[in-house]
Amino acid sequence: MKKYSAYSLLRNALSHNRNWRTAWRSPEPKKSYDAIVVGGGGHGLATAYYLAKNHGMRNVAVLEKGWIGGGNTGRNTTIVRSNYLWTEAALLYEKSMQLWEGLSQDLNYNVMFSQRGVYNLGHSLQDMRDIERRVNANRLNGIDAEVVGTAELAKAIPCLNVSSDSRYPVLGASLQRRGGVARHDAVAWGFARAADALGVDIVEQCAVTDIDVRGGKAVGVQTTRGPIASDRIGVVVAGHAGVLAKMAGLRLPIESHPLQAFVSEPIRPVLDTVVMSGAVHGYISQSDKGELVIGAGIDAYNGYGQRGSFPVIEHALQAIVELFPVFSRVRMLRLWGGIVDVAPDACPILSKTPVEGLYFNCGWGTGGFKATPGSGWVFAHTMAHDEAHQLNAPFSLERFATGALVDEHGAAAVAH
Amino acid sequence: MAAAQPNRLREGGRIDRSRPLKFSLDGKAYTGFAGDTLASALIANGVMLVGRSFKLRRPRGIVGSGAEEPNAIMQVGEGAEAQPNLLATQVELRDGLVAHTARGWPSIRFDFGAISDSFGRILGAGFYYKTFMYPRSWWKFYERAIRRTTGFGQAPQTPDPDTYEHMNAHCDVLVAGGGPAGLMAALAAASSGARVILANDDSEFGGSLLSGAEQIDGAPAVDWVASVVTELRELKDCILLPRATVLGYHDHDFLTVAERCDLGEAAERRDRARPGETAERLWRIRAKRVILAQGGFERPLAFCNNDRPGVMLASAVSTYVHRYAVLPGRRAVVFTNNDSAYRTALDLAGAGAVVEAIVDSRPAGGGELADRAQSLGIPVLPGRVVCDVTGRNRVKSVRIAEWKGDSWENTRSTVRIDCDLLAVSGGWSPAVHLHAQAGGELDWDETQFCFLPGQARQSHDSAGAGNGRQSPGECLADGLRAGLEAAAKLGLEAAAIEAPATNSPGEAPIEALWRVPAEKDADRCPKQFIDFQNDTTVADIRLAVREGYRDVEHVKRYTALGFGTDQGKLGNINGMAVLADALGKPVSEVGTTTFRPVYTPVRFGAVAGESVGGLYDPVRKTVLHDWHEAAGAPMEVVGQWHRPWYFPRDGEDLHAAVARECLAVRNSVGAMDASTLGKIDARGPDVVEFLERIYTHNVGRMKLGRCAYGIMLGEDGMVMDDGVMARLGENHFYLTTTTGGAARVLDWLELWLQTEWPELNVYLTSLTEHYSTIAVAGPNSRALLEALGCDIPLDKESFPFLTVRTANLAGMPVQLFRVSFSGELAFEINIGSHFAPDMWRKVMEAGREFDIAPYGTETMHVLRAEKGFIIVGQDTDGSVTPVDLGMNWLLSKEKDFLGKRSLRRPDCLREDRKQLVGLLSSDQRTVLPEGTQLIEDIARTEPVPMCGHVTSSYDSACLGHPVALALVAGGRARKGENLFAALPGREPLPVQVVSPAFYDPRGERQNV
Amino acid sequence: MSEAMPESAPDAGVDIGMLQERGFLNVRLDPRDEHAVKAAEQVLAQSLPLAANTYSSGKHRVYWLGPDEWLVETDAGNAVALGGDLTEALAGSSAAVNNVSGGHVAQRLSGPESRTVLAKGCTLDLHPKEFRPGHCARTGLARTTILLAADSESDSYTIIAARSYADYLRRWLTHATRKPTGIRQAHWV
Amino acid sequence: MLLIECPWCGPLAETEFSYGGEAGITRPLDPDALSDAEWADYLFYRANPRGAHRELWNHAHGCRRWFGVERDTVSYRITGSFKLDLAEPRSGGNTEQGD
Repeated sequence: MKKYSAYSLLRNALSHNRNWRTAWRSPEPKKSYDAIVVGGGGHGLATAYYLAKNHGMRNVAVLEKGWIGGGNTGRNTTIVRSNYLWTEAALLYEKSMQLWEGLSQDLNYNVMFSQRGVYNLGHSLQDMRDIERRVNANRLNGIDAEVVGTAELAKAIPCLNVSSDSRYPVLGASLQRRGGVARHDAVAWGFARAADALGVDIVEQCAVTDIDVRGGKAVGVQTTRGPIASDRIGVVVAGHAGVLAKMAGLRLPIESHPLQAFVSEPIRPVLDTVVMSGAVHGYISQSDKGELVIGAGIDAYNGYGQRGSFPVIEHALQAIVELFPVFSRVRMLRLWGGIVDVAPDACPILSKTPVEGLYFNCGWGTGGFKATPGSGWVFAHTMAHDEAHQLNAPFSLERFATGALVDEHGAAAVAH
Repeated sequence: MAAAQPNRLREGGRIDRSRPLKFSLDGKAYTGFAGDTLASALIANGVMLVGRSFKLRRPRGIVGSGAEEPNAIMQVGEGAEAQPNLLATQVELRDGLVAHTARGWPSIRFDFGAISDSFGRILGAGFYYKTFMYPRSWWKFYERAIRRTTGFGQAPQTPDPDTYEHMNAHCDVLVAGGGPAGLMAALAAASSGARVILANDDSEFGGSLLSGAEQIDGAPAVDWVASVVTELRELKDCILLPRATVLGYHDHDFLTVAERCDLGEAAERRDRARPGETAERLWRIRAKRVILAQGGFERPLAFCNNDRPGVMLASAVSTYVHRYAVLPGRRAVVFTNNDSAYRTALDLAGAGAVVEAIVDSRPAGGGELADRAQSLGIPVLPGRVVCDVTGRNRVKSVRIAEWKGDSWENTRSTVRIDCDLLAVSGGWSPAVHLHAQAGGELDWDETQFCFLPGQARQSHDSAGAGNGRQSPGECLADGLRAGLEAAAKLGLEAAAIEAPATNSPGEAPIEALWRVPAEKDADRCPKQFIDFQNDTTVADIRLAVREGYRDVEHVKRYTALGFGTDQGKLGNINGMAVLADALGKPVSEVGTTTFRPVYTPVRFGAVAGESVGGLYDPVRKTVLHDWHEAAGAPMEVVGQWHRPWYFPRDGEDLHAAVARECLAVRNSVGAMDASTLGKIDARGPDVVEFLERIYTHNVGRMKLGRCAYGIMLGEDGMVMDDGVMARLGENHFYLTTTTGGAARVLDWLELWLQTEWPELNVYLTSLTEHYSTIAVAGPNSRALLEALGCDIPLDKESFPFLTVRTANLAGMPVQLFRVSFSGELAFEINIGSHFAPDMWRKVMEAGREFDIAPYGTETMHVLRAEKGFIIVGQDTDGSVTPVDLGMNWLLSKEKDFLGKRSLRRPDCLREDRKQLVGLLSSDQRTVLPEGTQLIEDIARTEPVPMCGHVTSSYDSACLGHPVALALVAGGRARKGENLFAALPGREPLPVQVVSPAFYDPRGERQNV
Repeated sequence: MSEAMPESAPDAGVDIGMLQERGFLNVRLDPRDEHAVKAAEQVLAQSLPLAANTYSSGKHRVYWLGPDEWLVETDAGNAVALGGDLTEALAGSSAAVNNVSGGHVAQRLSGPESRTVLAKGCTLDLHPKEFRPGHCARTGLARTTILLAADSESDSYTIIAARSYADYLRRWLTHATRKPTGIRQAHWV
Repeated sequence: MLLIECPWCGPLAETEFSYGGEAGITRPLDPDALSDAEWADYLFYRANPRGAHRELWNHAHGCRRWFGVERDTVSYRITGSFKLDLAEPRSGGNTEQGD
């Protein structure tokens, strides 16, 4: 891998940019690998990278049915934070956060991880109780977190409406200063380039059509580019996890839903942080290009269509205009949808399965992007050792039978 | 006036010369006419330089005349009424309009940022992924610098004074586009009796007919347009929407259309003294059939320095000449690979410009129009291309080279022609956006070199230029076909209409020309732009391919191709062809990027509609709301409800008011508006069986007239809701739910009743709105009710605790419940909501002798916390079982109920689950903040294990010390133990685990 | 029914009238139980509409709410007595009659733009071909649920809403009728 | 916004309805007889197919009835809706599709 730097830019400019190497090769798939990662999104590529880097497994293939980073990696609102309530989730996301903090340098690819802070707004007394509880838990878990009041909010985010006569007045917020955003495509490309440099084969346009299981053990996959043998197969395909599971005769407790997001036209910088509001269903940041990047709520129905219903978008914009009345005249440029795989407790599944040598990484719901490096890190460990790392041990499939859910979703769901 | 508008033609155009309009750009005053766009008025005034590109900050001019414009991005208006990022080509001129260019510092003409252009080679595609990484901590400084240069316009600083609205509509046929094909289709469908909506992007109907010299039925085409519009207006059930853009074609033939209501005459009329005019209306249309007739976009051509101001789309030049009577240049060169640009040459010549040459890449040149041009003495140069342009802020000359047609080899002999305008045409791309959004397939056409709409996936059809038709005659015929076919599919009898006659000349076919070769190869020659706004060049696309970004989506994301505000309308097809060439694949195999809504940008406000500000979400109010407000009670937001939080007297704060209210209830009497509780009437022969399955306790054992506290679980065993239920008859129950749970619980019950147990004969009726509930609590509550006049005895024996009675109270029919959420002797008065204000007033009057205190949600919370009563959603969080709450006594062993099985799962049987306990602060003073985490050990190395958290916490006036409820791991077995409350910024505070029942633990006071 | 003063802008082409306090009964029974249907109709002295989303007019209005649910709108003073009569008549059947007078507020929207105003917040197709006198529907209007009925006079609608939402709905309607849309002129009808 | 046909009230906008997930999940008659894994299967495991899906919708703003809909989870095309007391979906979808 030729290193990227200001110097390399200069040197290549002199040769009219004709000597840049490919970021990753386009190899023909081999007949067999030590490990196969199905799914070339951020999580899958990260898994392959850490298999090679941390566990010395270099004879690894990533099989991607389309183009890498084409799923939820390239369709999310790029928010990174680790301020989760339950210790199990918080430690997993915090691992990810720590990897984010050195990721550009580790990959030698600028993923533009920008720690501009993430605010989660509270609009009711109960919201504020929940915020206090979460912030206190975060601090005890060693995760930076603070509660901020409306005066501080008004100063930090001048365009935010903190007036007490709005329909759901902002009463305060939690703030994680280390949270922020990253450039989503770059994450996929950076991991791909770094994994490729360690010998990983990234095979695009290669759809897995079946998983070969013999005697309760995974032995390989059938693909649109022929059969490929391996006794370690990690499936990291987000919304399509259920479809892949079925190939191996498994079922998963996840459901796939459309999740939409949209951007505005580029405007001059006006919002230098990330603002989320669960109560009114909107989250927003401004990209380095000047676009306001806004996430909408999840569509209620099951769907694999990468499209959602328009009222969800309307609802999100009503919330955004409520929070930021000055954005009313800014224009929406483009909207899109992804497919999110949601587990009953809104927490991921990073687990071995009843099929030996077959591992699943799914169920990230709306929160997958921020977990990309951490997810790959623990999943690579799980695949390499055939045993969960302590960070992902709580996220096994067994929890659905024992009842030991990590209920991030329930913790905020019930009204009174 | 003409002197002030040097490029305005003496006559012609669809402008109103009797209505001159003043406007300004960057502070400089200009004049235009009604009917102008900002762009046409600027060109009339000789202003061509209007923008700076995003990355390289190159000077840019007006290129197009509509939605495809990449450069003329303006901040229009000032202050709260400013609107960022409007296209000058779409802004209708109005008097007093103030516009600013969006980029360039200190000015558009002298931009320090333009230095970027000198580093153009370093700033190739994806350069930022390769640098700004070291040292690690510097990214925030790099980013700050990057952000300083970013974006176009500015969001206003103050809230939007405009209002917006939604409009739901249904139609048989929605026609998108009011050009020749759209008008014809609408006429055909509407005449056949269909309910039609015709949405036209432009202020005027007619589309391309407004920009040309075509004749229809032997008269100017605009006459035909006028007559059709008149006819459509007179047809019943036909809605014409000018200035209305179809934004999105969503599932199930649902389309969104943005209608701009604040332009043109409406803008002139606008009267700020009477606000409320709708600025923009979002139509949400469900159509049975859709005809897409949005025309096509002309493509530019890729050659060196093709972005210089003065290089324009040929069709845009024609539009400016014909529609706006503006001449964009005096000495023009036309460069084309197809016949349509010949019309532009003729238009220019006809308007008095000198057309120096028509440069046609096709060796055989053009068709009939070429002959016409030659007969006017315009030099036609077939087999030649424009390979470079000179001039920085305006085209000065072009260089013309020979080209063999099928070869990328360039001859070195070039000719230079001076000019101030270069009109280019690289062919036409149908606007297939909506077709593709609807899931329709796209077929690459190797004769027209464009994507045509293929197989539809919803109920749509394409017509006209959007369907690959070229001449107005073909478009009219195609529109007629589409309109009649739509009518036929709807089962309507087709109207007898024919397409009018036109005079279209014969055309020679287009030949592909995706990139003009230069002397050096694409990586070394001056920049050949594909996406003007984002500075994506041919070299960038080729670099992306070399670096392995080969998929069209990767190339788009790596080079920013098509990410501009025009969403690739101008450059995408050219970019894909350049990519195809770099990959050595046909364009059809490269495919397109995904077409996504919205078709053109739309204001957030319009999408939000009227549901903003005070109408953002319904505020639900009880019938006593006005009384509470008059009493000065601040409101607590509880879901959609506004509930009185506390009732301050004489400057009391929350703490003082609540202390007083609590003591009033404990010592005398208080009254609360509990109307927001959910109330359900449940009856039917199987109601007992039904409720047994829902609630955890033995419902069947309840005696007539008895009340009971009940909880219901989700199937996961977690507490879902709670409330008091009463048995009113053998097969008749009255259920109450939490305020927030009212709707959810009724839905939950109906779900089970309808989907799982349809054999159970039970009717559920919500009485939440019918009944208001007044809770009267305190030792004097009985005396108060007696004072009000009650027709039934209220003593303990006749009306014991946890029973219900029908009564007449204060002359009004009520249901009286002897239930208590405060632990005091208490009654809940259920009364028809229309009588409730009267009853409340009487309670307050009669209560005066007991110094009654109205109390709010806060006091209610304190009173119940003193008793250790939970609030679902505050003391529970969706991961709490009834066992955790110490409610085993409520769980029937004799029957199954929803969620019961889950309680047996291993995790639910753990001894160390978090359980409800009470907490006392060791200092007897500190009110633990709700949400405080509890720890066992103060040696703090993170992560510190947490063993619980505080769910409710209040200062108790009647106990004289704070009380708290908490969920603590294995808490019930730890009573008496000390834990620590981890208080941020303070030493951990020791707290003692106690029983949650702080006050009257034996429950004697409520049972008197 | 007497109506209050219209509150919308005078040129808005639509009037909002608050209807006086009305009596409402919610009736549940199995429409396959002919005896029950007949008994109810006898008490009401008019038909219990069995066709979905229609109402019968007579001394009262009887709205279809669902396949086994109706809403009887009657004079305010009559609700208790009528409810009692119905309960008595249906005693032998599986049925439920609940007085819900306290829970409902009725308003009337009339004028040439009334349909347009409703269309701002309601997704039903209100074209007179589809929704005409005798038709009713429980439906969403501006984030609330209402019962909407087309009155016998053209361009006139009855809106029955839950009481706690009435204030919000009134504000929404006042906002929606603040200015004419002009869509009428474009042959909306 | 989907167009969903209520078997009683006809085709209406999606916003009139609420979604209830996969249809035909039957509550076990004797939950006590089930192993934890079997109970978890009933609680949490759904077919989540990529393609034809039978699902529950409730006409929440209207007649308040729950009913079934057969919908493709990729194209979102609806091929029929049915009352829950009928075994098979009614023929004829609410959306006329394609040509």
